[in-house]
Amino acid sequence: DDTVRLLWVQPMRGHPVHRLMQAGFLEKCAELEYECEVVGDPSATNWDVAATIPLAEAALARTEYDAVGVYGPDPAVYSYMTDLAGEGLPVVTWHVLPEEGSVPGLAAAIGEDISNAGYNAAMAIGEQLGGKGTVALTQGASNDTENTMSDAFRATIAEHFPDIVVLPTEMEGFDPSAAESKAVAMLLANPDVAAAFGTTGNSIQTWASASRKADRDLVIIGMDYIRQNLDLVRDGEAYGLVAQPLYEESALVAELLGRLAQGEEVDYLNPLPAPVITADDLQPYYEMLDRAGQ
Amino acid sequence: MSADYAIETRAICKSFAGVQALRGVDLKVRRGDIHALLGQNGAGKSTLVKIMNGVYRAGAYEGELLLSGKPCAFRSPDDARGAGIGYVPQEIEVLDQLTVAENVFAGHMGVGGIGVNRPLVLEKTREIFSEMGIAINPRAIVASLTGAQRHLVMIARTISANPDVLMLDEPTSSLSGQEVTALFAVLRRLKAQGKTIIYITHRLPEVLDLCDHATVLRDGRVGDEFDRAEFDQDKFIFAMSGRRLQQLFPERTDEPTEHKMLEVVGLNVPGHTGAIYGARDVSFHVAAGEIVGLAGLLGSGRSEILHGIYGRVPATGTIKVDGTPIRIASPRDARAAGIALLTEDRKHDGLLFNLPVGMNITIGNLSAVSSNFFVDADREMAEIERAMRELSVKAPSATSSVAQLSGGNQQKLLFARVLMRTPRILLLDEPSKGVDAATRAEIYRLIVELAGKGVALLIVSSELEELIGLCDRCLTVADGEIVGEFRRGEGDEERVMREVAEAQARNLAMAMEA
Amino acid sequence: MAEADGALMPGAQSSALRKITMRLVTGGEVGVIAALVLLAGFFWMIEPAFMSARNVRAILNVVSFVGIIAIGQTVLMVSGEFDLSVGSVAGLSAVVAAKLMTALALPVPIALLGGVGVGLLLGLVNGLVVVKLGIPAFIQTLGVLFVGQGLIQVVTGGYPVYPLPEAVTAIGRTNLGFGLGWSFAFFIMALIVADTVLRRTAVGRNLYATGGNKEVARLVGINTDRYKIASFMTVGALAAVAGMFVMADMSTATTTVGSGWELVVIAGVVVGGVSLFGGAGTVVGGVIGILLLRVVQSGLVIIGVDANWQQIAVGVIMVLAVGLDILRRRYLASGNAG
Amino acid sequence: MAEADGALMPGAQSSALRKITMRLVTGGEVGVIAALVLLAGFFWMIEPAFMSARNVRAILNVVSFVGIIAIGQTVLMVSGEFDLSVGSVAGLSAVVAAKLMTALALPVPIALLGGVGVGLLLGLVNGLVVVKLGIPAFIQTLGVLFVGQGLIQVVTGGYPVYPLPEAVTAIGRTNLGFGLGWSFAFFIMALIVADTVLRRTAVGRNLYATGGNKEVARLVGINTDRYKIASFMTVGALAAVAGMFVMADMSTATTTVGSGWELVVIAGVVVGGVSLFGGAGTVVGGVIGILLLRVVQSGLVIIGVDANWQQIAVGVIMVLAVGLDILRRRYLASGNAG
Ligand SMILES: Nc1ncnc2c1ncn2[C@@H]1O[C@H](COP(=O)(O)OP(=O)(O)OP(=O)(O)O)[C@@H](O)[C@H]1O
Ligand SMILES: Nc1ncnc2c1ncn2[C@@H]1O[C@H](COP(=O)(O)OP(=O)(O)OP(=O)(O)O)[C@@H](O)[C@H]1O
Ligand SMILES: [Mg+2]
Ligand SMILES: [Mg+2]
Repeated sequence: DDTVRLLWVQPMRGHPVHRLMQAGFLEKCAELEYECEVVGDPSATNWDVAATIPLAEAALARTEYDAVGVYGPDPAVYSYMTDLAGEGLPVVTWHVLPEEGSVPGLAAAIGEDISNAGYNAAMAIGEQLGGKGTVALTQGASNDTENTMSDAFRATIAEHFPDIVVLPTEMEGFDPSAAESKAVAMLLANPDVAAAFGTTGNSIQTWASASRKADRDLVIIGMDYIRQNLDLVRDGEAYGLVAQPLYEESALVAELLGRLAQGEEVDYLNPLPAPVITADDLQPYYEMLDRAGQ
Repeated sequence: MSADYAIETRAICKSFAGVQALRGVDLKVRRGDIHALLGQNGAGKSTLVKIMNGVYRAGAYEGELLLSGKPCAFRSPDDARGAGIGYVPQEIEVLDQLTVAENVFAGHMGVGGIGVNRPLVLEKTREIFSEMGIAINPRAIVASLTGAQRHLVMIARTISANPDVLMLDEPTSSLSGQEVTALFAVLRRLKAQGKTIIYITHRLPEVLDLCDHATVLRDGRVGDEFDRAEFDQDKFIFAMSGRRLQQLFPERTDEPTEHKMLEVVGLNVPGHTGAIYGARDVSFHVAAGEIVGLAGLLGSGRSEILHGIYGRVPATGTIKVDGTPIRIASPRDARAAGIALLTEDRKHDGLLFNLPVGMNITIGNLSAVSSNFFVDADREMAEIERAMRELSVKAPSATSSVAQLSGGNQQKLLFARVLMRTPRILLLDEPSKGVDAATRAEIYRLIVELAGKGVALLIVSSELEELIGLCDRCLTVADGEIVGEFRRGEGDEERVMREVAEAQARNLAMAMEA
Repeated sequence: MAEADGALMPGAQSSALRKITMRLVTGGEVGVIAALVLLAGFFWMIEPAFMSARNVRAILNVVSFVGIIAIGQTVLMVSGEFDLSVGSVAGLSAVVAAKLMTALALPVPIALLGGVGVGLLLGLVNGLVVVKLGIPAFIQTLGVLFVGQGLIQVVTGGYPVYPLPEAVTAIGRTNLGFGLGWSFAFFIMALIVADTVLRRTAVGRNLYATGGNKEVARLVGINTDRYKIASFMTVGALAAVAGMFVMADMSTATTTVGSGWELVVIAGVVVGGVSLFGGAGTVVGGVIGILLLRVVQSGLVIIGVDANWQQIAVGVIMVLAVGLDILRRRYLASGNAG
Repeated sequence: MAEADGALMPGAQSSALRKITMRLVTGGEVGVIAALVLLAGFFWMIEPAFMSARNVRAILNVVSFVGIIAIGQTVLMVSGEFDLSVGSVAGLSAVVAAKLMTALALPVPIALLGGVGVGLLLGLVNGLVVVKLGIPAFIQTLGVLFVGQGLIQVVTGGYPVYPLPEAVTAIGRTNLGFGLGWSFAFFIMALIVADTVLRRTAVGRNLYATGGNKEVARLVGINTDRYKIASFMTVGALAAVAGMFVMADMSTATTTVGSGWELVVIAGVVVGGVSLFGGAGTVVGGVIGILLLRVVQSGLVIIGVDANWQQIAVGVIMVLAVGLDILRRRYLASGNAG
């Protein structure tokens, strides 16, 4: 039969943001009537590639997949992508845009331009602060995506707003309440913090409640248009968020894999915009969530 | 000229948190002697021996230790072993998860090089066992042995290292006649080979029987010394306690009643892991105010019978208390029915090392000292102090750790525990284990007193004299069956042995037919 | 360790009555309290903001969550077992409660009771399996840890449950004074109750006996099985409560509530002098242990230690804190106890 | 018990073959082997692809990584301790080795030795602190877990070390037959060595004694401290090796190598019949335990169990496997052991 079968390989399968991506992928599959499967180490907190690969292999041993998407933000998976491509499977990655050729055999890469996201956030905050003040910066954990984004953020600030100080990066970790107390501690240790940027999905909530607990007015920018974050922006508890196109990029993965599976050509680089959205631009995103039934 | 002394201590002092255990002990042990070390509970015997074995490393005590006249300082038991010293601790210390053979050769399994030669180990174990007259399967797992069997394994372990100086801390406290005789034979043979032996015991007749010289410790000092010629039990006791002991076993004034307080009908107890026998179809009764003893060889199933009655192990059969049959599924039920059990092995299933002395007495009896859930600290303390006074427990304080108590004093704690809520039926497994002569007399007095109060007592003891001196009636147990019975004054060593032998012969014959 | 601790109590003195309880109560705590004071003082010196009402409040707030679980974990560990599933039980209870009040639109109190029910149930399962089947607590509770995480995904489909009814957010926002809310109030209450039970009641004493030597406890007539199962259920219920307080605090039930708590909680109570092998330790000690870890974490942030070095410092300080305590016991043991 | 059973093996007089069968019947591993066979059979029946070369290869490959650590963990646990830091030790060794060969451009062999050195060192530290200072292994090794994670960040600045010299990639890519590489070869070798040592040498027996009852071991003149420290170092070294094999396999040293292994490894070996309290268990058992967990994970994927239910199944099966083993022991214990 000629039904298209696609495999989606993603470590840390249980992480909320990853789950959002998986939804985008699977819904697109349904729409295009592809047979799609998601595999990966189930942990929501531990990034374990070694444990993920055998699960992908298991799926591949069972079903003849026409194309495979491998979640990209870690060079550790590159060699596996190459192996798969070596078997003649079309391989696509997302959420990172490795240089063409840097990963032998990789057919296409989809994702926002991460440093661009960092850039946008920096510009937004810089303007809000009027070019001076102190900014707190947090990551969920240390990984390629977040590192790149916060580096871009620093660089931009340094370049365009020399009078703005960016504090050393702190790690929020996975336990929200612990993250919150860390944020409070940062605010207290640095009375002049006027803005905060977090590169993880939880950052908005972390900083919003931290600024409430420490009652300090902050220009808060975080990641990801999950409903709660949108609400926080709507209610003015946060200034804005970087609309990582999680949903779209995942949908695009399904689309490109499908076309590759059917022998079509696709471009290697597929950058997506990652704008900073504020109270005024929320509507379309609410609609998208409604459509996704969230 | 101390060269003919195998081992010698000079002014040894040792103190523990608060307690001065040894206050300058000078001990001289002649080479080739079997040297008795006597003293009341807490006199310092074990401590002294532990020092001579590097258990308490050099520096942890003051004073000097000489081996064949040369000063020596042990940093660890290993050093002592290296110097040819062997040590059998007072408490049972074995490797439960390993086999008997591996226990006997623990630490030097590599008898044939670094690779383990199991056949060789098994063979050597069998040799030692046959010599010590022990009938235990070297391949059995130690966890499945009785207290006494474990003790024997521990002794064999020490002898297998073939030491020049052998120190035994109450090795016979849980052994019965047969094994004791066998052990003595071994010790005499070692002596004949010119080995030196330090022998600690509270069973004074053994001293008369075995030893050449005796040193009596008293409150951490050498109280007195005796040569074989001057040996005499009363002198020993006086040297130990400073008191003369009128008689060991008190007069039995009041006769037991006719009223059957405990009645056991057709009790069957499965043997534990690797057990040969538990108990089979055991029936007997104990009247209120009666003291009944269970005599028999080690491993014969006496403890099992007690455990069966007490609901410690699953058992079938009927148990009537005060005439009414009751279902005992767990020790809890037994306690509720007014039955109390004093267990055999204080370290394994007696003491709670995480609780202080006092709480070890009140645990399980808290309802007596608490009002609506809350433990009344004052009442508890009062109870504890009373109990400790009654049994003259020698302890730094009610709040010190039980680990700090001498063996005998630990035994007294357990006694205090079972007596706190005066039970109707009292099961005693080796009640005087490791208890000194003076206290022994107290305990016997206590037992008789309880009987006088109408308590029904069932006693297991590996010391036949104890049973004969104490009990109104004795039942002989062999292979988990009751094979004989005699009243006060009718029974003696031979009789019991004969009954046991006959029973075992019968069982063997039956086994043959089958 | 447990036995060692036991062996190392101050020797004979007057008023043994006071000390006999003291032994159990303060035994494990002096060391960790000292460590806590030392650390707090240190952070305060370097950065006065550390002692600012806000920071103290923030620390107390997060401690209240994990602290609630630590109380249960201590009780369980005293009885000789431990529970690795607390984190995912907390998470599961939170999302279940959230779903009950959103998807099924049940009244909030009912939904919350449902959450507690989940905790009790999993606690019961843990207890029965460990006690009756003799499966090691490590395996059983780790198993439930996995099962719980899986169920969280099943229940939520991977998305945080949001928005939640106003009432829940209200619970999270209530200020009972000094900016501390219900979670803290509950925490303190549970602390007092649990500590009193362990310290003053026969039940508590029997728990120590059970943890000290199960067989002995059984022989003196304690129903050790029931005690252990009850302890497991206590942990389960408290974990559930903690999870739901986190939910209320964030007015959302994220799927990551409680991730990583399995080790943090045990580490905390062990730092607080509770023995991994049962029979020793106190609730106050366990809770202070947790507090110490939290203090270290936010203290390091406040004095501006580089993020990478923070974790290193936490590890080192945790070990040092326990080391300090052990030295103290050694000192007591070496006869200076008087 | 596992060991005890093992020791019940008939003497050398009987043929090797008979010995092996005997061991299979009485040994501690039977239970878990049975469970393993059952599961594999089950998955195979439902989905023949389970036994396809590709899947088997993938499973063996990943098992070789964690399995190498499991060997060390088993040895350590037999000696009566355990190590939670293996995961971050593996990760740290990997990134250190990687940095040595990239940043410092040292020759690959030297760099790898450097990695092993890190493992040995941390093992030594764990050993000394636990044995000499008497700090519970749980706390010390958890501390090192944190410290290791922190150091990984410090060493790498948070970025994976990539690309690595060809030589490393080559190690990862070598095929020694059936698509299995050096990691697997090393794993098997280490397995045989460790198992022989534990079963057949005095050193091994002394380890069991040490773990079984430290006091007795001391009394019979075993230097328990040295044995424990050596075991800690073994685990450290093996963890390091595993970490570097993962690095070679992916020709990258990510900062996340080994995250979450701390519990997985212990869970695996406990499933394999190794006692958490020391003195019992065999290397073969421990390794099979790990294998079982991996088989379950792949098997569930291959028979197409819904993603969310996979983790739930893992938890349940893990508990069942141990339960099976316990029932078997009960049966043996109930006299039929002979
Ligand atoms: N670890 C310890 N800590 C504190 N005190 C101790 C310790 N060990 C022994 N003691 C004390 O030292 C004294 C001597 O104890 P030891 O065990 O040597 O007596 P013993 O002669 O062996 O008595 P027994 O005949 O009952 O075995 C006792 O008062 C005991 O309380
Ligand atoms: N704690 C135990 N663990 C395993 N098996 C036991 C235990 N106690 C007794 N047994 C088994 O029950 C049988 C009877 O032992 P028991 O202790 O009742 O005999 P005993 O007459 O009391 O001898 P002992 O003086 O050795 O206690 C023994 O063969 C032994 O195998
Ligand atoms: Mg003694
Ligand atoms: Mg007995």
